[in-house]
Amino acid sequence: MLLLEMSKPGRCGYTLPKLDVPEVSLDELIPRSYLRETEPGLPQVTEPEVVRYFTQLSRKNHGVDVGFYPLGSCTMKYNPRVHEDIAALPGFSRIHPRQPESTVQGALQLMYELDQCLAEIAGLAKSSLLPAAGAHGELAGLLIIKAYHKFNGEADQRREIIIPDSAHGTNPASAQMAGFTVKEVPSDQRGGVDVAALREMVGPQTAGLMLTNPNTLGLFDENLEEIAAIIHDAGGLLYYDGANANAILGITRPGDTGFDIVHFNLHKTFSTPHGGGGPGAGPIVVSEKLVDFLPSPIVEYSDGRYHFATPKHSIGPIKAFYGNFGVLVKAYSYIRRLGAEGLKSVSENAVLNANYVMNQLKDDYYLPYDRTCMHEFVLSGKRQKELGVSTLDIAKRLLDYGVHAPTIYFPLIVEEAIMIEPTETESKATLDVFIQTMKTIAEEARRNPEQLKSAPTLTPVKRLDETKAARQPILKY
Amino acid sequence: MLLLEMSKPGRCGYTLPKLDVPEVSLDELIPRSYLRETEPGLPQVTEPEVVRYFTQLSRKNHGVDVGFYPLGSCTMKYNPRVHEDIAALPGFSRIHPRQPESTVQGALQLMYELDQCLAEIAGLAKSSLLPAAGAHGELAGLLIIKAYHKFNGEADQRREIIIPDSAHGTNPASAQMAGFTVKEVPSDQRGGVDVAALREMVGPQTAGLMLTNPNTLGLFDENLEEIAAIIHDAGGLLYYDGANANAILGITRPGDTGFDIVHFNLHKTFSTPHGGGGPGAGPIVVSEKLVDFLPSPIVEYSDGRYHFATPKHSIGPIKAFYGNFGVLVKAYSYIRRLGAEGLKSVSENAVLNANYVMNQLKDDYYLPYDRTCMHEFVLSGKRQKELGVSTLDIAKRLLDYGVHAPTIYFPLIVEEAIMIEPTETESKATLDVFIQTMKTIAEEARRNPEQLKSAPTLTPVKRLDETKAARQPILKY
Amino acid sequence: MVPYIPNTPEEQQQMLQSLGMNQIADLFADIPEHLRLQRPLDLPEALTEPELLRYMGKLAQQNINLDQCVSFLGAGAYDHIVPAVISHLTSRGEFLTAYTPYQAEISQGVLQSIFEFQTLIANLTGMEAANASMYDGATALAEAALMSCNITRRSKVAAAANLDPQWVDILEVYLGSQNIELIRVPYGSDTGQIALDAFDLKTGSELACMIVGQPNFFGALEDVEQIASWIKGSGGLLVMAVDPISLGLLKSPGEYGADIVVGDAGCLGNPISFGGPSVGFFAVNGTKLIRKMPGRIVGQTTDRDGNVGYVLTLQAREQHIRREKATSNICTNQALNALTATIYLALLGNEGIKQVAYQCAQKTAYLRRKLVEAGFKLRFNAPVFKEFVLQVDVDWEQVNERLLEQGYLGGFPLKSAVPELADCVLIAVTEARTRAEMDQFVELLRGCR
Amino acid sequence: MVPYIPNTPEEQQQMLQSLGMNQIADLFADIPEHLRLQRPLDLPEALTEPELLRYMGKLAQQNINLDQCVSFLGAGAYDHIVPAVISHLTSRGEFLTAYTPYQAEISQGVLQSIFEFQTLIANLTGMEAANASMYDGATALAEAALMSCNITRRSKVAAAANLDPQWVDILEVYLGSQNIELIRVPYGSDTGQIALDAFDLKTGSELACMIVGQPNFFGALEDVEQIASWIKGSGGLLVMAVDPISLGLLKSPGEYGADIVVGDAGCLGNPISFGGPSVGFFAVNGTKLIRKMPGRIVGQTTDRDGNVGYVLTLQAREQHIRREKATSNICTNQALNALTATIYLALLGNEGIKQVAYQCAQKTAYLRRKLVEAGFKLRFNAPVFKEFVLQVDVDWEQVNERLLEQGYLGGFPLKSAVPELADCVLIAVTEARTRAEMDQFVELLRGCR
Ligand SMILES: Cc1ncc(COP(=O)(O)O)c(C=O)c1O
Ligand SMILES: Cc1ncc(COP(=O)(O)O)c(C=O)c1O
Repeated sequence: MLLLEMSKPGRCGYTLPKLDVPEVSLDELIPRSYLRETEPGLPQVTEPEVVRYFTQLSRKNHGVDVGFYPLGSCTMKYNPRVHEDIAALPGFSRIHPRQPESTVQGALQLMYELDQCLAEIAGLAKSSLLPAAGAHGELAGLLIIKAYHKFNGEADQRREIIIPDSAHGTNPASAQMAGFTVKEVPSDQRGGVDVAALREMVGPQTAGLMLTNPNTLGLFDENLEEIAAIIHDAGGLLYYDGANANAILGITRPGDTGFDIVHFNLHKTFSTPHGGGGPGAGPIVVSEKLVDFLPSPIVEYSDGRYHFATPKHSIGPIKAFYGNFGVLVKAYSYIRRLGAEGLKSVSENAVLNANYVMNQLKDDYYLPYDRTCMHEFVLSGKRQKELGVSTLDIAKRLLDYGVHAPTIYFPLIVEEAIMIEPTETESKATLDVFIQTMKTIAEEARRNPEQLKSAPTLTPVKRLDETKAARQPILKY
Repeated sequence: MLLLEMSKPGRCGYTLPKLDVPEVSLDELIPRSYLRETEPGLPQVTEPEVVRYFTQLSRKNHGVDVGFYPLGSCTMKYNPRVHEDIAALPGFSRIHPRQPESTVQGALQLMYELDQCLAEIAGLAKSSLLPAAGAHGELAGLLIIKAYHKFNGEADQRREIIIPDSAHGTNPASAQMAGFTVKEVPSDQRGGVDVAALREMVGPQTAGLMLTNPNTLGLFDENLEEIAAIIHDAGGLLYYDGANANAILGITRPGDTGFDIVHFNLHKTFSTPHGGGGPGAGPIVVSEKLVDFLPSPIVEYSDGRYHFATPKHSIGPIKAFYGNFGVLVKAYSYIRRLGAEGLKSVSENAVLNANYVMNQLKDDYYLPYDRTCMHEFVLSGKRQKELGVSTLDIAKRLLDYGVHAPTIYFPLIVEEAIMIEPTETESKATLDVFIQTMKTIAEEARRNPEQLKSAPTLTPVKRLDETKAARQPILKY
Repeated sequence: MVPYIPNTPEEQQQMLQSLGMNQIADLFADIPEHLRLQRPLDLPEALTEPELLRYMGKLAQQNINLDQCVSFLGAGAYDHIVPAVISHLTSRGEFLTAYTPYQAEISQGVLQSIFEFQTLIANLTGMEAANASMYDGATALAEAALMSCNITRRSKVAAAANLDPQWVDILEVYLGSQNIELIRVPYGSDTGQIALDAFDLKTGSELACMIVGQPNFFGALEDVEQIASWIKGSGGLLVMAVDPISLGLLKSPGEYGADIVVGDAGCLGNPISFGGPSVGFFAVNGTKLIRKMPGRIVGQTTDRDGNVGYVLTLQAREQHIRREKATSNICTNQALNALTATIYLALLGNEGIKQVAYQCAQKTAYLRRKLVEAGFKLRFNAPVFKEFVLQVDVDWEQVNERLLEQGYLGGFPLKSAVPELADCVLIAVTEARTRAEMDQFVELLRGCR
Repeated sequence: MVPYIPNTPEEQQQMLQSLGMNQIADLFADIPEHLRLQRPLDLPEALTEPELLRYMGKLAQQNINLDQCVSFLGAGAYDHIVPAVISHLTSRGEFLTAYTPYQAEISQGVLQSIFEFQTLIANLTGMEAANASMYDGATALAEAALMSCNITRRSKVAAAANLDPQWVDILEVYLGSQNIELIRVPYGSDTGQIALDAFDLKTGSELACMIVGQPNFFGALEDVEQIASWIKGSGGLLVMAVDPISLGLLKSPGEYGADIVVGDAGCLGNPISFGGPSVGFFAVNGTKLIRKMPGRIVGQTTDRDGNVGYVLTLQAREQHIRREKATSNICTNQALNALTATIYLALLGNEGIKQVAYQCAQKTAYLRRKLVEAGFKLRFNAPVFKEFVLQVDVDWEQVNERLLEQGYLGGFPLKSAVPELADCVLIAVTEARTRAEMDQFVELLRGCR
């Protein structure tokens, strides 16, 4: 049942106060030809119906609050609710972006302090808080790379961005959007960048490298310094996709290894809620030499006042106003609540939890890279595949057990990939149940593969036909 | 899984700021013999676990927000969420009951204005907002009756409270608590008070009558005035159980018929949420002659200030401080949001919805009193009983259809009673689905009684063994 | 447009027609014409949501709230810290908009949470069982006294004279209606503690129970052991009224051998909200008492498949079954506030509740010490938990007015509540107070002398 | 005690042991020693929850918020009324703490609500399909321009010179990276409307699209028909950037024949929140365009039993499948803000959105009239919706300072954003403003001259 199916003419779920100014005939205000002749096509329902409808919808949804959510590459950790209260304070939620700076000093201070914290965590100089998500941060970073080379008169020459084959899809997509040519570097046997191949690829055409570290296999690249040196020697810049920063907080810093730009996904590492697919925030932090290229505006502090400023060679704005400010409030709250020791503990426990689960599962599922992992790891369902059970089936079966499935079929370089990220906010008890469930499913794959293929059966709907959806798209009521 | 089963030593879900005063050895403060030697026995869990635990619990619960809840005698209507925001304003939720009156004038004004609204709705003079629930209001009202007779020197003589056999259990229980003897008056063929029987029962021993109107059959007593006259002529007072006031707002007023005391259930008629069984509020409103007996304190207004006062012959306080203030805020918000026209419309639609459903169901279920009902009506499952299906089975089967069951086996005077109260906030669409479901169940009772007896099967747990629970009570972990 | 009513005029008309009626008024034909109100109710005009928010916001702003000042008020309601997460859980529609869990199979959320409440209250108090909640601490105490009489078949109740006077007033109302006599046991004028030696102990044999507050209204701790052995020796019950926060530190009533324990659990995570809604708790020892408890009780059981589940149980005590023979008239109670307390206790756990209690005790001691150093006089010399009585010969209401100008809510002047302590004030210190606040308070008080 | 981490030291030890490790550091052996940070991060000290609330509360209080003043600020962000119920629904954990609905069977809540968003946006704009949301209106516009080039295989984009300058700046950044040329179409100096007559219309044949704001940055309404027929006649696309609120009153882009419609839906029920998070929408006409849309799209389908359900669809456009050939790099979008907008639109419905738009128009007209009566000059003479430009030769920043002292946030001075309108101010009036506020504003302005 959709809203428009519940609609009855004339109803309304919200009433405005009566118009308190003398009414003028609309014709006098706006010529008729500008006015709508059709109905707006919105549902006509009342507040009780709206509440029940969305409450019922929500009950058909999994969330971190509902159960384990080991979705790899997404860091589905607990989102402290006090941050919601803080972001909802009128002093944050009810301020207008065009207010004079003098009336929003608290907001600017918050942005400034968050910027500094992120810079310290990254081991770099200064942030732009504008990007609305990781991919947006990538775009901003790549535009900075472009602007940097242009500044050095190399814009026409340095047109290639090198990206590992294990990278998240946003990396090549962002590079394309920024106007670069994408060159893919393969992974080696140990799951890291194939250093030899990289060496062959670089040259005066190299604008930079985008590296995710720990990479999407959950592995820390053992040759990080060498990789950095190769790129820098070739005159390229180093972009660090920090989506997986939940593994490295206070452990190691991209800047210390020579990276020039890092983006963080605040909605992952810094625990702002994912909201069903956003809003997030993907601030970037850059090294000293790139500060002048940051998107505008940035926040600066001088003469006892915070103010917005435009960096000297700014690439320009990339988002309206100041980024997803409400998300920044939550991330900053998180950083202040945890402090240095707390953040380090986050990474330690995230990594410990991942290794624990990986180790317990590697007898039952093929583990393509049998190394200590970071905050996540990638199994392969290929053994089960031989039994006629796909990774998709395994994922769907997990849903029957009240667990969100891991990320599947990504990274692309692992056959039948199952990417598991437990996060630090899960208890050993929860991990043990999950391990047991995964073992049970492995057993089911052996004994009763059909059951897996018809999974899920205990969910609000059964397995949905994605092909049909794409073939004859029904995109609205 | 219970909290204590999740507990691990040393964990804590909340941390206080460090103690900021110089610490003194506890021994110097409190002798050791006063101190606890055992652990407090609380669970040791973290915030993420608490959130998931209670989120999961909630998902095992029905509510008005989740679906239709036609629980008779409970008025399970929509609870506007804006009232929650209002009650949570620091100016209401963060005031201390011992603050000087000058610092809580807004709170007192609210109570005063609510008092006046309730008095107007009841057609009486003044309210006490102290009672925490309907039953508490009954007790307060009965104590006033007692005090009134005592004031008139008739305390020893007037010891009987007359209560119809259809009354809610709280009525006799409250009368007993107030130290009265309970006399039960039977109902007549039309579902009202048996006037002849009443006439026989009254006398100088009569302290008063407690009448629910519309009564628990959902019927408006046709002989209301006559009943009132009989009691008044006998020197008794008239207590109106207003739990069913959702039928009469702006339609008729107890005071206008001569009732002396009314209690309202704010958590029913005035839409404050039931909260899983409270908090509610059961203010009473009394006629001019009883104002001096009201519990203390009441709110008065003079010289431009609101202040607490103790009525001259007050029965005393019956609850700490000023009643369930937070609930009062919500009820007052509701009254102000709806206004006179809105409240009348509430009752009209509540009564219309009830009659509509009753009429549609009377072919399938026995309707013992085939009259126009008020906001609710009572069916009997006796036809189904003949097929071996009890009212309990019908109720449990409804749960499988995502509907909360009606109140069952009450009132006691109807065999296999099924008491249905749709409320005005339900749409015809919802009512039609319910009607269809009830018809389906009637059909199932004919065709497949076994299915009903094993219901529910689609709920988080199946039918629970209540007998076992009572026989070997396990009341804690 | 009446809010919250989904049926359109057309639908209303359809429904009326299905009933063979023409107009809404036909539905009310059973009400004699002259009893029908012939005019609209005389109520203030309806407000839209923005107007409502503005109006109620204005009323709220006419109060000074605890975020706007520093409060040393206690005397039955306390400014304890409330973890932010609680309201996010209690506001979930399934908790907020459910009623008493009559249909257990779709009410496991509420039922299991009540079972948790019963468990945690029982554990904290050291008792065998607790019920699902009472209106508040005061009415819980009144019910405890009534139940004591019921159990012992005696009709006198003794209560310490140092109990919260408001609670005693309520107790008197409840007892009065049953012709039960309330006897006051005096307190020592130096200690503030119950002075059994000044009491005719032989009365014990007539007493249904002895009621002890721990801590008492003056914040002082009672030497319960002695009282316990006397009342139990006399065949009466020991009823204790306790501050649940204090049980993070203090000996539990169970350890003292209490028969019934009551108290107000509003301080466990509930907003203070002008004193209500709060929630009372009620815990007992012994099967006999369990079966006589007032109020709702949830029990564990199993479903048809043998899975664990929860139901309302021992309902034969209750009004809807027993009517005038019920153990109490209570029906709707304070479930959501009990849920709040449950979540609070779950979050704090053993370590947290100990910390809160410890900080209360330490901070109270600090302020007490500072006041003494500043030359103020403590009225009593018994050990205290989070409240104490200061004796100074000033007009406390005037002092409070001056404190308020500086953003301080001074303590509760005892003049009207405890006439014999007219020159005294009751000061409460919770973990929420800071050293800086206390230091300034001492300074301000010094200036008010 | 690190918050939010449930494992105890003992459990951590057990887990390490199961890995054959002795210490946490062993987990990080892959990181060369010298790359490991040898000191704690230099961050401010950790705060407990009460301390955090105090600190952040202080920062919040250092801002003047819209509840504390009367605002006539617009220019891309508007103080519309937000129904109270919305946040109670969006804050439910299942919405708040879910991610992109990759596992459809346990994500029907999010999926169906996105399908509703797509439906309501498509209907409101009069288009065939909409996606699941964009970061904001400005980036949605940039993506629309890129998509236009992609569809038409042309590499010039025309944008009205009266668009929000900030949006144009962002557009330039996006287009610049693809070497797409941005051509500005002038506006009439009296009307503020697009002046096609002052533009070389032949350029049309090179244009991927023409971007029209309705209303434009000055609040004025464009005569879109003429523009539409020109750009479509030239083989380019008509891209409209619209205020969704205005569509309760104004002709829908679909009626004008727009190919792509974008806008910012932050104003639909979202808190203004210093401008973000907001949410952009993106709607198109025609199958070809649908299959080239950026961002997430949800489609209806059926499950194994034939029941209706929803899934992410047309994923072949997206980065995780197509990588560098994707239609956009967008991944995480603004789902919760889209949900907010959906609930807002559901609550308001046809009647509500018309009312809001109507009241905006009436109140704007009222203030405009009053200002004219008070002797102020309107800069442009075209019809407006909820915003207009006032021209007065004063220093607007100084005027605003004086207004602020009286609790008023004046309009947005155009000096820096639109240099040619240095003596102008952009004033926005929403349905939230009252007559009294406007009357006083006129008085105050009069005093500032
Ligand atoms: C490794 C990696 N990089 C980039 C991104 C893109 O981030 P966002 O979704 O915030 O745009 C993701 C998101 O899943 C990711 O996992
Ligand atoms: C008719 C009637 N009277 C009294 C009551 C008691 O009200 P409360 O539960 O608020 O104590 C009820 C409650 O269900 C009722 O239905």
